[in-house]
Amino acid sequence: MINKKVKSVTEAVNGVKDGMTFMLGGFGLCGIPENCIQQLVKLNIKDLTCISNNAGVDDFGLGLLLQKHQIRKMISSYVGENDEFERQMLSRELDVELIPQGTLAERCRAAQAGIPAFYTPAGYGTEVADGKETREFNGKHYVLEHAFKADFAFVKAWKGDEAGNIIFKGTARNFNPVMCGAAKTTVVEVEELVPAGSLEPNQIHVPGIFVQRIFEGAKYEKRIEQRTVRKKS
Amino acid sequence: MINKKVKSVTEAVNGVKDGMTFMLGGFGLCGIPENCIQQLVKLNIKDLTCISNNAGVDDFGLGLLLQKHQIRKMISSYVGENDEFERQMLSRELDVELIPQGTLAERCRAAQAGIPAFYTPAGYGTEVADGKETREFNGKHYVLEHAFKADFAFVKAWKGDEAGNIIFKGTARNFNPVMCGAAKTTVVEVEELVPAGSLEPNQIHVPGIFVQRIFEGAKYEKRIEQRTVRKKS
Amino acid sequence: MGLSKEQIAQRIAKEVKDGYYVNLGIGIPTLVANYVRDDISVEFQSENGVLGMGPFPFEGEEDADIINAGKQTITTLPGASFFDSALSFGMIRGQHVDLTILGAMEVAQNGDIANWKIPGKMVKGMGGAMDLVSSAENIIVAMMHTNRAGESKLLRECSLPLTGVGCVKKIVTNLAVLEVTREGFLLLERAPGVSVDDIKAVTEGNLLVSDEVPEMQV
Amino acid sequence: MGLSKEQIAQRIAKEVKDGYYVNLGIGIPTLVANYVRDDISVEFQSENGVLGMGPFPFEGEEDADIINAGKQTITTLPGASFFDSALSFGMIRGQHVDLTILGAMEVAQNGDIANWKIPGKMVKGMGGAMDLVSSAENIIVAMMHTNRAGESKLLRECSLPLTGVGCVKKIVTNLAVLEVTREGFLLLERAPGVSVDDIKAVTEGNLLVSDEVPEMQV
Repeated sequence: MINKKVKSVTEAVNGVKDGMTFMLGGFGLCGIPENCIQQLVKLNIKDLTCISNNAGVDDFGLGLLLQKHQIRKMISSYVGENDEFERQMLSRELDVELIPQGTLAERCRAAQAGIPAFYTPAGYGTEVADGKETREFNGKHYVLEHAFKADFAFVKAWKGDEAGNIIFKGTARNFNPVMCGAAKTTVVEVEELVPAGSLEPNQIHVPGIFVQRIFEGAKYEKRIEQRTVRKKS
Repeated sequence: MINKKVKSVTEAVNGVKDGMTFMLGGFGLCGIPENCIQQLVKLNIKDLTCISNNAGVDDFGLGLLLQKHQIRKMISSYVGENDEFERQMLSRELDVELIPQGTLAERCRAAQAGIPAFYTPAGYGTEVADGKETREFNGKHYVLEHAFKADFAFVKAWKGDEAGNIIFKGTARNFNPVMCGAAKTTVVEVEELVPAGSLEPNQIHVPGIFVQRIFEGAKYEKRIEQRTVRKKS
Repeated sequence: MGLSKEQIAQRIAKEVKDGYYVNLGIGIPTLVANYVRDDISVEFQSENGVLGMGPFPFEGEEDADIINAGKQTITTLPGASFFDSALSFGMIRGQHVDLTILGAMEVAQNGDIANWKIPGKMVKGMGGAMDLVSSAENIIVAMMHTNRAGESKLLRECSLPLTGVGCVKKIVTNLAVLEVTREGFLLLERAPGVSVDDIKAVTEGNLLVSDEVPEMQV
Repeated sequence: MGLSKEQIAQRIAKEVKDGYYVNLGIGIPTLVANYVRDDISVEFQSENGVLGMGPFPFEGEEDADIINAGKQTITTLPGASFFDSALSFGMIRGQHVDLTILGAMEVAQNGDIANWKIPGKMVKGMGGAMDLVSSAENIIVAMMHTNRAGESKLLRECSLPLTGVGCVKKIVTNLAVLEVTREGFLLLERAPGVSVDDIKAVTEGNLLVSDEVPEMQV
């Protein structure tokens, strides 16, 4: 067993620098690497490019990095729910590249799996395809999209073991698995870190080979964006 | 819940015809759809194209279809361990297309995921790339490969539920998950079929949306090709 | 005039057939789930990674880790599954989802749709909409017939940046049910109390009207 | 003359470093696992879908569902995982596997490798070899220095159909350890009792020899 455990979030994000490109898991505020984000805020590194489906809210998630003007560019599919984001985007302090959600996921997966480029129908005939190669297969039109390149992937899982194997819970899975191994260094924070051998080998969502560092995160807030409930009748 | 359960293997393979293209899961004899194969033998349909990593052995797996000359073409990565196969191949009764194993897996996955084509380094500079488009990305050479098209995918899983959700055991997983939904109709046979709701939603390997028919197979032989053991000392 | 949002959802629910996997967009489409007949089997997919969504959770039972694409807390039904975003869009792109219902700002008579961007205004992003509309074989748009300025949203050509080309098959508005055909919008049904002329007046795109246009049953 | 197959495996085992994920081909490479130092952490991947392979099972404990790419029954160690073929080749293609050790029929001095096809003979297929050699950054070939006819397998150019181009970094044969360099095969080590001239005599490709070539430690 190759041990991927690191002692702290400090050690986990070791090597992050100004100007780097990061991938960050999560959909909305669900399944985001809370501890890593807080550490990046603390380190105050700047000029970051962040590949993340969303951009957090004003006072949580990637919103915390935005507040401190640490992000130069966001690559996302949807960036609502964030006033400071809007302000920086409209004032052109922040560069924003919006891409289809499935393309975002597949470009991560391509980076993970050593596929340099693939064709997808998403965005054909729209401004998303501007300047990109398009091609017809079996009478349907497709756009050529490329694998992402990133320095770090920050991933949040539910449980993990010291070998770096991880398991997700519910829809907190989302982009996290496809970002593992899609960057030069993959850092995973988990709610519970267990010894190697504790997880059933058939149930592991992402094998440890895609993970360089793993640690147990502290004090998960797991904020709910849209608490929607019904009354017991 | 959309119920995918069919009563028998007869019903499961309903619609198979001469000249069709099938995908069949399994690596060697591990994780092969034993019941479906036996039924295809029984139906004696001919001129089949089979996409399967291997071709079975003389008296088991796809070897059974070969014995009855039901297969016109095999698309595989490795076809050793089968004398009848060799005879038919050398006598040109059987057409064989050999492709790299990772390309085989990815072409299935592409069919499943609506990716018409992708680039892979496998086979660049070899006869596998003959007549195919090649392209350089970041100084490395790649070959353009296309999604498979198939009429039926025959898949073997360990457990499944009536909604078509399935779970695999050990290395019997192999090509089975990526063939689900990669053909017009996906037929899954399982060792144990349970009611919907019995499987933990986080542990499902392939969601039922990729499966059209599911049934509990009978009398699994699960033959071992290379029984390799050590003595207790 | 015409249907309420709930009634639009109710009418669209009739398009949901037994055995369908359905992806519902945010807004009116979300309401469709409430009106699907309970004697048919349907599963709802949400592109953030869940199949087999159930109703909202009871108060106090919500789980931050179980949400839909609208970021709302949800529950799951027996037979549900969770998966990652790549597999989720594999379902969508690979045409395993049978029906996509989503909102729109504009639909053109050739089936083009615009629903993600208004130049000059804050752009929030397309989310999964471009993947959905470029992949689905069966797309129904749920929207009001006109925008807030009273202008038609059913056009000869979209004026806003496109989300997808030639993909919309059917449109249900507060006034009408329409099918996208080669010649334009074919008027299939009128909302109760709405005349063909009412619909003509607010349909900029080519409208095809047969002798008798039945009233919607909602 | 030179090393036994076990000794070749033993020598290659020294190339396996702490923290490596390793894919072992069929034949001599499989033996390497037996000789890796037990004070370092290494995990073995098999392309049919397992990471963290252990030794062969005890008699009576073999499981038909748990095999390696050579179709042999195996066991797994704590921290092991199972996965599908697409993810497995994602590991390989995505260069997450640190070292690939495989056999060859021929290696050319530019790093080309041929190991899957002899025209006119029964062709069994390339299996995962083409994916492995086109992806791995670190490839070691384990083979005999000559074929059964006594002819060199280290050539100027491969005569057999290629498996991959310019990919082999190191070769360990029964006679020598060689590195593939821009100018040809650089002789790094001699097998015990084997002279530089012995090696020259059976190396058809360009052989680069420094003044002193140490003997292998096996």
